[in-house]
Amino acid sequence: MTGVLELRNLSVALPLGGFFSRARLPILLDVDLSVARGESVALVGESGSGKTTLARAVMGLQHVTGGTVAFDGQVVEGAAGLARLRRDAAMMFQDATASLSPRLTVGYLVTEPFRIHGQPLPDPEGTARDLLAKVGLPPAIARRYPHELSGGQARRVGVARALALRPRLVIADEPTAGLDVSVQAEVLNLMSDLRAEMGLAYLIITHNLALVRHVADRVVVLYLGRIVEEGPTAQVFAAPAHPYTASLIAAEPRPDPRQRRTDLAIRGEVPSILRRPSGCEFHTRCPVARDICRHTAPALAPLGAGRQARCHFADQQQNQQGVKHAVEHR
Amino acid sequence: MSVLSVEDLSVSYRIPGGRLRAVRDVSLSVGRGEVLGIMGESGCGKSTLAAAMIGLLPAGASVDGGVIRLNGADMLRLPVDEQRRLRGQSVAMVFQDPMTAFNPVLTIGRQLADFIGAHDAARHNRADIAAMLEKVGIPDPARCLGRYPHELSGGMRQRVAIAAALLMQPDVLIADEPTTALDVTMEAQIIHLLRDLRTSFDGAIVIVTHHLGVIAELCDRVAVMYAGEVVEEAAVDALFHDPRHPYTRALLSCDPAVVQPGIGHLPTIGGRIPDLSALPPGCAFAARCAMTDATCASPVPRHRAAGRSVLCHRSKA
Amino acid sequence: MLAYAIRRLGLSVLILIVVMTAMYGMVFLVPGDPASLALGPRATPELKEALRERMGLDQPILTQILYFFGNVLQGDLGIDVWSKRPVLEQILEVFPNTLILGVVALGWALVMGILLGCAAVVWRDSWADRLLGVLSVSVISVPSFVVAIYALIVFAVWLNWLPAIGAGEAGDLGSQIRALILPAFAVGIGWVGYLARLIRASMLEVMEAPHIRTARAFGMRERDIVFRHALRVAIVPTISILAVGFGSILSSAVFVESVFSRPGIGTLITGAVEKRNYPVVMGTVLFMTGFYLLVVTAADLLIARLDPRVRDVLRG
Amino acid sequence: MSSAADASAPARRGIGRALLADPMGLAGLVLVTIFLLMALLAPWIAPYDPIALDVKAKFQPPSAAHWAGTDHLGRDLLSRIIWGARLALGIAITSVGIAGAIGLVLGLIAGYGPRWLDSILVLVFDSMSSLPMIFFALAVITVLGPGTTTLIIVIVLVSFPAYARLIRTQTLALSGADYILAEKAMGAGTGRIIFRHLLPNVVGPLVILICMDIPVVIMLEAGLSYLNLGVKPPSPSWGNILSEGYNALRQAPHVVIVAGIPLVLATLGFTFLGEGLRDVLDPRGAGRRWG
Repeated sequence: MTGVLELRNLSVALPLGGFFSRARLPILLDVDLSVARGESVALVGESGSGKTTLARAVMGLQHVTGGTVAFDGQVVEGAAGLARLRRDAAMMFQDATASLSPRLTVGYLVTEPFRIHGQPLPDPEGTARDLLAKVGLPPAIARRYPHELSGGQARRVGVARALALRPRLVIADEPTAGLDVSVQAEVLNLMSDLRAEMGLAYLIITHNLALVRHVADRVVVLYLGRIVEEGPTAQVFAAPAHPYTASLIAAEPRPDPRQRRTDLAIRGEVPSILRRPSGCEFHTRCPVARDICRHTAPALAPLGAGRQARCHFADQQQNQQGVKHAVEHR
Repeated sequence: MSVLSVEDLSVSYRIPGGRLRAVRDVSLSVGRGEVLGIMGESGCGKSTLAAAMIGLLPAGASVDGGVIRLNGADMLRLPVDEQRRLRGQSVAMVFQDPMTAFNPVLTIGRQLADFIGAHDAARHNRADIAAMLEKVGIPDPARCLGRYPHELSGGMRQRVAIAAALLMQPDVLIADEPTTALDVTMEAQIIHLLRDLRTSFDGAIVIVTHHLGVIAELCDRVAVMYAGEVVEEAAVDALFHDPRHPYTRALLSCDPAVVQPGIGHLPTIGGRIPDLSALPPGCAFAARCAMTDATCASPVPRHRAAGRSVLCHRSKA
Repeated sequence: MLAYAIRRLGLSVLILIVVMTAMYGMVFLVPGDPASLALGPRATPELKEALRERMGLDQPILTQILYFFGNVLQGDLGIDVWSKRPVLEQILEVFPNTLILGVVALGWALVMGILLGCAAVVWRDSWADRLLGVLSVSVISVPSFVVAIYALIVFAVWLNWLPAIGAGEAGDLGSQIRALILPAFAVGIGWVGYLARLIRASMLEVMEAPHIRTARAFGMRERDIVFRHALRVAIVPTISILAVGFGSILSSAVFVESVFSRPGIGTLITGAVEKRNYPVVMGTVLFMTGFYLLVVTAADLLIARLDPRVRDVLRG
Repeated sequence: MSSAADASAPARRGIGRALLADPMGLAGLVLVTIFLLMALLAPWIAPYDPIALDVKAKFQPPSAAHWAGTDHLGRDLLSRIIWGARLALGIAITSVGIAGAIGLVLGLIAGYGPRWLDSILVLVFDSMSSLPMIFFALAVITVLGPGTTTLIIVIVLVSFPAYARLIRTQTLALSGADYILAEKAMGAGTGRIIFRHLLPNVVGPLVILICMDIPVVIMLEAGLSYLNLGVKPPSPSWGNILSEGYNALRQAPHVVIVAGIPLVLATLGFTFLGEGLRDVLDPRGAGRRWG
């Protein structure tokens, strides 16, 4: 089975500055990830995990230092490959307002994909109206400029533009960042409607776990640029195999005063990527770290049922319970 | 006995061609040892209310009426210099963005010393400051004092901000979106820290946020704001498990965190908040409310019952 | 820090070399050789040949450039073709006059500019603020040599309060100061307005920053906020502009020196340009560029000292 | 293509009106218009030939026949000033126009092109602007000899690095902006990104800078002419009039006084206009600036 998007050993490293220095700072390390047709995958991580870099690397906005990106079974290569990818896959940016060119009207902006890819556009006004209607915006919005839109409206324009050429994959970077709860629900509903209607695949990048539970079939957890856990959403949430995933889930404040946590889910901070910890990179914050974790790096190991985790003790069912216990009730 | 109380406070902003009524007839109070949450979506007036409580309304905003009492004294009618003296000493604030809340060219130690020095140069004691930093979980307090803000992480800076606010042992601590700019694991730590503080801090705490989870984790009592008004006020358990105002109910039901996964569509609230410079008569939520009827266009009564108030025609407290 | 200073100076030297090479190259790119241009059309071929040899023009261009730089490294900026005096000697003779003029002009502009800028912040949005605003913009745009001429007519010719020309008697400090007043006024006036604007703008920007709100929330006095917290942040951009601006102070000085017939770098170089005295022009340009780069580098280092963020970026 | 979808023109409605509402901008606009008219209509409105001698009528103070008096050769000063406007604005506009075009192209190349090219161009811009302007100008004049063409070359050389730097900085800042990334992610080509998305957002600041530079350039032209290193006499450059008047300062101060006025007003006019334009085009910082 080939997915609509297949990443193989994708690595990104940034030059460390300095005119003559060749040193590079690894941001993403050997990421393998696939998104099947019509599937919705969530990429989860805190700031500094490399999740936004991954999105940009997929769209060719970030120089890749290793590995491949394949779209629709074909490795993306050269200008033609990139153009095809950018036609059949679309991206929604975290800051929706800032991602709209400020001196152009919404009407122009939503029809721009047609112009870019030389697609026929006999009736730009009508097309703009249809696209806006699809995302629930009135036609009058077409004459507005980006700075005249509210956050929710800008988000919808972003969706309209992403869908203009009926893509097969949409990469959404924090699709609800900065939106109020009520507006957030509207955008998520819109995204799921469109997915059902057009058979879209989503790669949703977010730190919001509540959102993941609702929109993703599968979840991939990143820590310091490496995948630490991957699996079907329901299973991962029910029984996280990696202590980091468990910590993230436990850290999310619950909107129920009867379920207050009396303990601290996770201590310490994400280490700087300039000073990666030895061994398992999570050991500095891990509640169940042992000696082996400090000097031996675990590999991403399959756990069956489409699940993988990068932890020495992930496959020990007993231990998994132990992790969960340690995190929840210390 | 309440430490801080707000009575019938109204605040508006001057805008071209009129006034934007950001806070309307708000009455709230908070007592020692109590944590009050002020919850609402953007544009509901919660940040303006918080700014008014500490006497730092932005340019263009003015108090149209009402009283803010701090330990019984009417803050708004105090001379400017007296007001200033209360800030930091009696009422302290923690801001949303820890990245920009500190002066970039001065060390943490120098800034904290300046804050204390504004009130009482004698208490200007490095050891006390370090002790407070230690208390909020800063690993190497003495070293931290010599550092510049950009050398600390966001979580650390927010800890420093909390330490700074507590240094003068104020009667009220106001935290405006204290965790919004932080990652989940940092957010959990700050929530934990704030909750831990309740054991050693005997003042009142006011948490202003849009995040339902933060409210549920931290607060004793909650005021829900909509379009500048407090539409419902209740004890936290009652509010989350027995919400009475239609807006509160709608808001709670929209949060993806409470909705069971796999139900398909998330509930939403249709429509937008009304234009605050041209408010309709009657209920401001009527246009978006599922239970609206003809009475909603007339001035809304506030129903009160034990520990609870609801601003609605159709629901009782 | 030291590594940064060395890197910064290295770049300046590199720029200086690029500049000098380009200028040297330019002399040879234009039609007509420098010797005949300098001597005019009526010069005899023998005379031209003699001058060419003296200027080293008979050598290949690369040799000339290397030779030139070699001499510069030894502190030799060449010999004036006309007076046969070393160029450096002439420059050092008049440079103090220009330096004093520049420093005094900048000094009074700085004092007035900061005062007016802070005054405008304090009286923000009042009529005084507006008036200061219009005045600052006006004085920025008025050419310094026009100010110089008007000042000369009023104070030297009509009122006869101050000398019209020269730099004062050698050894007589009083006369030197009197001769300095009008030129320093003319050179500095534009900068008063410029600095007032700059200080006002950056102070207002800083005063809106969240960390100022924090300081207010902790009950700091407004006076302490302005002078202990805001000014430290606002002064940083001012320093870099001030250093770059020193170049335009020098430009004004060239014109103003000419108006007041004040011996200085300006009168030296304009005289040399008229006579196409290449060694003097090249030497002066090199000297002044080097001096200017020194000032800019010093300012950058100062900024790095004042702003810990810059310091860290540079260290990283 | 008048459809809403094609309304790609920026939101420029009311720039003119906003400028008129600002007293400083209005004053600038009026002054600049007057000087532009003087420059354009010089042959028709100048009462006398600006270079016609009348030695008998030399150094006449202002009178009904000669509103601004005459100079040491009996030439009518008003006519010389009007023709001087033509010279000053002609040189200023031509040279900053050329410099602006060069700066725009080089700045876009440096800001959007490959890194190595950027490094080279930045070194060039930095070297050129690291020279104190006047010394660089004098060096070029030494090489090329004084004259109008030299003057234009000098002004172009001293101004374009600043323009190019501005455009480069803007382009660089914008090329990391989300909307440019969004365009790239949609597959927009380099041409479309530069011309449709970058250019409209970078020219505004350039126009302002150029407008603010015109007074500097007018001053430079007048100053160099004053030093006899600019426009050659008998052309009626304001600088030449000043220089000739300076030689007879005690005898006939009216020459210098009169010749200074247009210089002051023209520089004021363009600066005010530039200030006004900046506040209108970039309203974010307007409250912080004076105006």
